[in-house]
Amino acid sequence: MNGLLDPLPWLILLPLAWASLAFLLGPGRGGRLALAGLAGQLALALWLARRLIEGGPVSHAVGGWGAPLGIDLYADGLSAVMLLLTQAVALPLAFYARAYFAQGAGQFWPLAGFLLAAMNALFLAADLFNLYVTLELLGLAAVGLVALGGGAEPSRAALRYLVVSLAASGAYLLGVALIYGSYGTVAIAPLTPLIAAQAPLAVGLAAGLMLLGLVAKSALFPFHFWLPPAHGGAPAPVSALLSALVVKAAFYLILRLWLGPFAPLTADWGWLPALAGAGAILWGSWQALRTPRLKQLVAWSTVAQLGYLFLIFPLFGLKEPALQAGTLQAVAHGLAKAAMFAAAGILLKATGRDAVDGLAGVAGRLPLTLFAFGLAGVTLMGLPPSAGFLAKWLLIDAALEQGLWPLVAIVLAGGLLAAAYVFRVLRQAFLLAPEAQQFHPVPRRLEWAAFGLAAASVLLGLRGVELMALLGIGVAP
Amino acid sequence: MLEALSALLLLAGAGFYLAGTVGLLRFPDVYARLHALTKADNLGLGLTVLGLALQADSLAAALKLLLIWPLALAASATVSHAIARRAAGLGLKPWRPEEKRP
Amino acid sequence: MSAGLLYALAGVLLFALGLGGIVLLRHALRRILAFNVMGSGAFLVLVGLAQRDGGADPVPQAMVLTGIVVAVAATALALALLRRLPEDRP
Amino acid sequence: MNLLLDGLLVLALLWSAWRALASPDLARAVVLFIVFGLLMALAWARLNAPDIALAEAAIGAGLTGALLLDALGRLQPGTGAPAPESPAQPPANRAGRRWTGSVALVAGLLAAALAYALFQLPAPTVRLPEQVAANMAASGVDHPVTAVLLNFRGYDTLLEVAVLLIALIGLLTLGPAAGRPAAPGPANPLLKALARLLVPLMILSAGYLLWAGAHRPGGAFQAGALLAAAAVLLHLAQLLPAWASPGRLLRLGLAGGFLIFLGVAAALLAEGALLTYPPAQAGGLILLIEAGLTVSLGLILAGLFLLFAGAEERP
Repeated sequence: MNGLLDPLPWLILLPLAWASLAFLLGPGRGGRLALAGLAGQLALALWLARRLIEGGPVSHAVGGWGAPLGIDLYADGLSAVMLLLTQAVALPLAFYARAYFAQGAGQFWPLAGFLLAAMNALFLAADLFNLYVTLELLGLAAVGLVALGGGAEPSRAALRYLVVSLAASGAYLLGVALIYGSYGTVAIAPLTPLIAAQAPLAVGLAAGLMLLGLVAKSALFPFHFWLPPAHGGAPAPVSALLSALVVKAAFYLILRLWLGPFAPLTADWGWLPALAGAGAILWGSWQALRTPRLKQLVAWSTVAQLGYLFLIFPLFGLKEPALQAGTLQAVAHGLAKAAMFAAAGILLKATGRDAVDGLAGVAGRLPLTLFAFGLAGVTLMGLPPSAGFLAKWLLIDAALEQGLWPLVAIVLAGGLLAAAYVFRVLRQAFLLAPEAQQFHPVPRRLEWAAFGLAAASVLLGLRGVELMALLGIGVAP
Repeated sequence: MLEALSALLLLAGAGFYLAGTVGLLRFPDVYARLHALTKADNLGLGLTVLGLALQADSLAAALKLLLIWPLALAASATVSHAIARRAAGLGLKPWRPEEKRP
Repeated sequence: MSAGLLYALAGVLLFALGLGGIVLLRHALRRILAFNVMGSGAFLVLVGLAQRDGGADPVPQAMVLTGIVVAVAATALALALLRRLPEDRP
Repeated sequence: MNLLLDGLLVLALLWSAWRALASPDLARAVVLFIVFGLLMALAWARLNAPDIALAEAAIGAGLTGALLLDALGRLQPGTGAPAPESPAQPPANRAGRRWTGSVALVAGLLAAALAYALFQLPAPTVRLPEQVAANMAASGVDHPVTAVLLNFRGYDTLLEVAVLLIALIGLLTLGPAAGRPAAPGPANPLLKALARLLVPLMILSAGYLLWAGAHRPGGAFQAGALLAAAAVLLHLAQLLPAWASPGRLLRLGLAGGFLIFLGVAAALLAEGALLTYPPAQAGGLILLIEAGLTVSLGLILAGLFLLFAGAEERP
């Protein structure tokens, strides 16, 4: 297959190209370039998905050298689904951002471009050290985006996020060093057969360090403290990108390592992430109920919803359904959270205040935005027909099959708590607006972008079958 | 013969480094310490580089080694001047024998 | 006990020192120093382990070269963010 | 005898790292960190990794040290008075001490477990150095580290340059700081003379390092770091003003190296896969990429220090 017609390299080169060209054009410019690039990337992701359905997993040896010496790119069902999620969320958010940053986006477009390039590179990478470099690119771009708002508080949140991200990358890097020291290679394909259940202690420690670093990057419960200030304080398009996509990259990597090279080591450790996930759901929802600020509420909702992703780890006795549940939850949350942050951004722009109790009377003024917020809430709560419902249904089904009752209780409790904090916002919105409250006009395109994402998260529930078919490729049952 | 000369030079260089370090630790104020550092250490460096140049395997390598010395001399002279100028700017008076030790 | 293994041990100790430093130290500049020490430790383990039975291995050396450049990029961004914090509570 | 020297170096490394993190005075901590960086360069030399020793000395100790000293200068106005004692020691109260003790214990246990694990390691099954040596002929360069960096794992390097560029873009996002304007003070005449003397030599040796990278330790990163050092020296001697937000030409310079690398990578797709150098032109293409990278890395690394480094105006 001639390299020029292979979607894998272009999914990485295209965003890198339009990001650096956007930088060349100067601050604030590059919006149209980004839209064109993202449309191309969505087409490439769809093309890749079709090729996977026809021909099974695809790999691409960079430099033509092959795995242990060179670096390979590899795409199977899981990476194709995550690539589709990334491009499908990024395109509407690009429309949203062009309208949101009316006066000037500063360096938003180059930062967002490199962030998306890093995510595509991460979903296609099949080399542990290469993953380290993509994680760093992702981390620095995300920190740059968090600090986009300027001012002391976002800078403090960005610095804390950077320090946590660097410490996590350091732990990950030490794991890679130990793996290279033990086996002489860092390519995932040749490594997987080498790592046996009774691997040397160093390999066990390496797996622990790498997974711990990635858990810190995905803001799972004990390591969630950096997420609310970072995602809550950033401009709306940035928070949407971070909450919907960036934390999913770390989760994808944990899944890839847990089921791939470290499968023999992590066989009976599934309860640990599930415990942390349950903690995340309860603590995140509790904080979401108490925080007075709207974007903090949505950020704490991210912490809670991330917990669901980690509930699937004890269910890997049956790999297929657990993987489907986790991935569908990731996709549903990605779409819904992007819509929710977009809607929150509009509400904040309109009322001028980032406060839940400042939303009185919004229902009358911004019906489409509130409807989008509500639809996203439907997915987070897991009500039919949304994709969130489908994901939770698969999770409960897999848990019942393997007799893990507590998981079912946690999933249901999480759904109720999600309902509580979503209705907290909706109730406030339907109150009568005080006279003094005046609303700033908000461009319609913002509302349509938010609504599009929310509708997608609900309609996806109806079209889940194709997603499951795509996901099954290349993943042994 | 060459090895003996080179070893001798290296030992002498080490001796000067030792003197410079003792000076750094024992001298009372910043100006005196600068003297110790720039004079003794640079001479130590010169002897060390000369000793190593004798053992270098090619003339080019020896010349590159010898290039280190003037560069280090220029850098340390400028840096010590900058430090002394800064110290004077902050009002640090040079040490007088009749004062009690700081 | 080859030289490579000795440096790998030093790397492990530096990594633990740096990790402890990141968690314990409160001043942001000190945390940046701790991160750099931790990174250097991880690099030492990477090259030290790969060369524990003699022989220079160019692959981890190229990786460490990449890592050093990434570390300076991260440090520069962290220091720029540090400049934006109010001086009273860095 | 060798192990004695390495042992001493390792002890010095650990001591300087420990003092750098635990010393009460911030200025002393930064200076000790620079000492640690230089000792690391020695350690890389002892591990016969000259490329890394060059990079560690130029970037790890040199540029990072300059950035840290610059940041230190902003934290305390240039009175030269000892920095306000920000206590590095753990807080006096019992809870604080217990927390510090437990973290130290965990870190110690981790170090002990890792150290113990290092001794249990079997010989690695995959031997990459032999594979690198076997494929050196087709890599287009003679120096193994440059071959791995630009050819075998060239994709890592492509992303790494993107990381450096994104760090600079992050710096631009933050814009001028509201910190106290750095006190410029009268220019030091001796420093001006030194700068005029050294900078041409630095540019010449940067070119040498770039050229030597093909067959001896050296390459784009070390050469770029040297160019950045020259720019920093010029700025300190007040011969080069701080950069405001970059104009069109400077932006082209900053992103140029990366765009060249990206363009070559895309063009080479026609050869069958990303970054597949045809063996005949591999050497030439790698030199083209390295030359572009040297200029861009020099500008980016200099930019990390020079951007908004002058007297900041109040926002």
